[in-house]
Amino acid sequence: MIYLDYAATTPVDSRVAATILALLTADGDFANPSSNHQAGLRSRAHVAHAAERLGALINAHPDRLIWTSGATESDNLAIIGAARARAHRGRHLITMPTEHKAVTDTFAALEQQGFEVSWLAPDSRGLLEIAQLEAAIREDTQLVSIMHVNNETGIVQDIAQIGAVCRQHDVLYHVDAAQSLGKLPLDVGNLPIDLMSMTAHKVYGPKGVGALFIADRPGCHIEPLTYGGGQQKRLRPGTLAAPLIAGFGHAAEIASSCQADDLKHLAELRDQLWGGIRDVPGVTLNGDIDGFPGILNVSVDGVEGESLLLALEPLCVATGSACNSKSQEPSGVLRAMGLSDMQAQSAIRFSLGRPTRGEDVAAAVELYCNAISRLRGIAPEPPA
Amino acid sequence: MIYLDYAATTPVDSRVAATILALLTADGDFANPSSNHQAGLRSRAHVAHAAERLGALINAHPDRLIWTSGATESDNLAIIGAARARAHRGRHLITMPTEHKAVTDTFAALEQQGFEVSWLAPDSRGLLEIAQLEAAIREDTQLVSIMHVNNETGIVQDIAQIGAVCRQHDVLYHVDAAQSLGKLPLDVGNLPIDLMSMTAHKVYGPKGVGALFIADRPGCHIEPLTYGGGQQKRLRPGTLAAPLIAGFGHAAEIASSCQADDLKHLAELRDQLWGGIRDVPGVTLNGDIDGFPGILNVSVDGVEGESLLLALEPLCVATGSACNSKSQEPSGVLRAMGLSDMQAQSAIRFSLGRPTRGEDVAAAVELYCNAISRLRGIAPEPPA
Amino acid sequence: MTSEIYSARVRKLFGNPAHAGSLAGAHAARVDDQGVSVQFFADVADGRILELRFLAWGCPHVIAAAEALCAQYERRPVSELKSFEAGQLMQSLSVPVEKTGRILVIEDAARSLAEMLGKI
Amino acid sequence: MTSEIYSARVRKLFGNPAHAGSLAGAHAARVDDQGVSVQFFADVADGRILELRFLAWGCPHVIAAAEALCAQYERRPVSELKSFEAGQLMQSLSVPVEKTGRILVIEDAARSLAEMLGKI
Ligand SMILES: Cc1ncc(COP(=O)(O)O)c(C=O)c1O
Ligand SMILES: Cc1ncc(COP(=O)(O)O)c(C=O)c1O
Repeated sequence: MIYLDYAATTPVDSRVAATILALLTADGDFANPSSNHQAGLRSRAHVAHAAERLGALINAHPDRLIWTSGATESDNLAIIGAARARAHRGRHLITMPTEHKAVTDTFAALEQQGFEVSWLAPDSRGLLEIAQLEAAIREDTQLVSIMHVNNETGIVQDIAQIGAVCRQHDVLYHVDAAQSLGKLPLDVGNLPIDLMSMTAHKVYGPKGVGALFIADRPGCHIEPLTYGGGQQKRLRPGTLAAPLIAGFGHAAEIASSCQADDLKHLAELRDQLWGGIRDVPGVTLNGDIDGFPGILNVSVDGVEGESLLLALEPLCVATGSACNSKSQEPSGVLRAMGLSDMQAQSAIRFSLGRPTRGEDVAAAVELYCNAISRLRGIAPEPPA
Repeated sequence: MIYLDYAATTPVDSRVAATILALLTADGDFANPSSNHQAGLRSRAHVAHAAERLGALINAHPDRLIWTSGATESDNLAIIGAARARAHRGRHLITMPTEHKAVTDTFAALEQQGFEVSWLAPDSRGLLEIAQLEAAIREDTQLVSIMHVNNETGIVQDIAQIGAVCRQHDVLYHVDAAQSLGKLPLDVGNLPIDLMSMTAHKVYGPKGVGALFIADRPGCHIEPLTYGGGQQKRLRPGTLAAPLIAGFGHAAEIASSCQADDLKHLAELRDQLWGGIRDVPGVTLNGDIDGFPGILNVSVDGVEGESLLLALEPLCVATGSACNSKSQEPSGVLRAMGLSDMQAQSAIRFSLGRPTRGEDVAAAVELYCNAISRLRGIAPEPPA
Repeated sequence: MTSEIYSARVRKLFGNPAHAGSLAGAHAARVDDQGVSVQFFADVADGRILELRFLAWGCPHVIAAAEALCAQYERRPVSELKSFEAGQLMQSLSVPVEKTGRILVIEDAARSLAEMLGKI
Repeated sequence: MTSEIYSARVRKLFGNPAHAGSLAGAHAARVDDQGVSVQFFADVADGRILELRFLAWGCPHVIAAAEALCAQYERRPVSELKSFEAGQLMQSLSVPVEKTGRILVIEDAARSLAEMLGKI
């Protein structure tokens, strides 16, 4: 098996796994972090330490972090929470069709609930043109949600510029940073970001834990989606999953220390991969070669995507986004970028990670080229 | 440290920890269960296996289980989800003030959103009188939420009888089973339960994962609280935390096999504990000695609760519910049962678990008796 | 949640489609529909199919089904191909229902080939 | 989220309140308020406090504060106790602000004792 699907999820770093394990069993600090006895205090200290570590990675005060179950929940909490908290001021919201489903489906739900959403079209690389955003902002606009690194193509939005426009107009800016946390520099102390969604499992932490950063600014409030025991300033109740949170914190710290090396490593591998397949006739790059180097999305003429995926075995890669790859529909992200159904449908997302080696990429290149020639060999002439 | 706070959380069984660990790192099945490649399929198989195991514990079809982040989320999803899904039929709901905060706070939020809630008062043991429920159900009643085992006192509601009344009136019945899952028999195949909340961390599974059972009956539908990648029939999106889910499944299976032994063990320990402290002057039992034997809640005259908790160190027990013990207010559950603030305030919840031994209980008895005499020794005469 | 998308048989047929290819100068029938293209080629003698080949553009189930069909009807009388029905194939390959339309494209192509061959 | 509720000093004073107890025949002052009861006892000679004891019903911060106060003012002139202020004690024991009311009960009791002693 050759795993090149790090954008879908990453394995937990073995050091992080050790951190988690130490908080699970009876011989570790397993207590409920809300308990007021010594054991509870020890758990609480692990949670506090994790908040410091994650805060350090993004230059946020630890108090500004809310723990969630993942980026899907963070996106929902940020978007629905902010929309509802500011509904008395206005009900207009802005996003793009190239966002992750956790964002697009949430905005679609808000449209059913009396909010109005402007869906800004990307250019052919998937990028937002700032002038478009400026034109879309209205008196009653309350929230803009535009991600950092796109999970399908790896393109990188200019969050600094987008945020600056939002600040100018007193509009909240939410960033889905699920794919960029720990991979690209992200300094919320200096960036004009109000809300930012994060998840541990894309950055060598555990699945089942995420976080939402909420800036300490006037007007930057959200309403909770769930109610209960009063944890986390009543914004997100439920027993804190201290082992997962500690694991997230540790993963964040590791990311802090090796982000630059990781980026260099990924860029080399990405160049090797693209170099190996770019000359296959009919292959095109979706997105931008200057995007985040951990993701390379390519379409190929005359080959059916699902068969391509199977023919690529034992290579593990994705068609469309991992999160909706059960559906057979061609990716909405790629269609929004102007690809035909046919092109979108043949798209393969290769995503590279810290453990990926040159041999893995070489094997992937060979498997990809072979699969294409095999499938082309058994396909009829294209219909007229 | 003597840990008698198993109702707040339990340590993860070491076999369960091994199951979790095996799915975390690069040498295990770490992939995203939504991915359509071989690695994803293997993850998916672990999730499916876990659903079978949890389903077997409660006699539910695995398809009827929705994975969540814990019982707080399950309670919210069930209550808000059902209330909204049935709002067109009516907006009257029924619960009790003795429920967990994840239930009471959720109903309180629904009251703000145009629903009407009847809060049924318990008797002095904390139990619901069925006649009261029958009297409270109206034409427009849509949902009743009454828990199985109370997290503060251990009293056990008659869920079969409550459910039967609900069925008679075509009202949905939600049960918060966070404290009873795997501890008392729970057969949703034969009980009149429509929605049931569960959590792993009270039954030697990991924190950060829970489940909601949804019966396969006409009219038993809920609306989602969050939106995204289409996982779990769109009722609860987000990358499935396969390691936690597998851990929950394993914990459920272990519970199936040792439930009877556990109960016997707990009953013996509870009798030892109550036998050791019942003769301390001024000690009273809150709840019912026939309740779930894992929980014993006692008040004591003339002693301040917070000081009692500290004086009990190194004994780890709870005042009030673990989930809201940060606040200094006396427990709402005990007040609803008719206790004075003073009595509620001195309440200590001892909760016993599978790893508890007779020595632990003996030590707890000694610590409790000593702490009381010490604190009484330094207290002035009660004010006139 | 079932954990396998493709049955072992589909994997085998897809991985080794012995009947993929065209036959020069043979009879051929093609259908393009449902985002799928299937073309069958047959060499016939004395009302018997001597060789049966296919070309296909589609998902693994489509390719596996085309291969299964060729393997089954080669060296059989043309009349048998005429009564081919997709239902049995769908079952033996465990094709998910939502792909029924695609397998019907194969039925279409097979039948029009059989009709053509019947007229010879 | 701070991980400690009680400072090390509070733990020490609460765990070993050497001045807890009453003094038979001594001067005493008691205040009940804010759900807290505090009673101080003092033996005095020549304007000096010889022995200072307390009884208290309250949370650990209350007990620790009463103990700290007794330890501080024993063997000191009564006049010093008169000018006792809770603020400094709250700080040195890291009492959370929401408990200010309870510590003011101690201030009350100490002052009324000092007043009583001043009149001797
Ligand atoms: C950009 C983006 N947002 C949100 C998510 C959802 O994150 P999670 O799986 O933690 O719910 C993902 C990954 O699936 C993602 O790539
Ligand atoms: C009865 C009851 N319901 C709900 C919960 C909340 O569960 P969780 O901690 O999994 O969110 C708890 C425990 O805290 C509980 O005891």
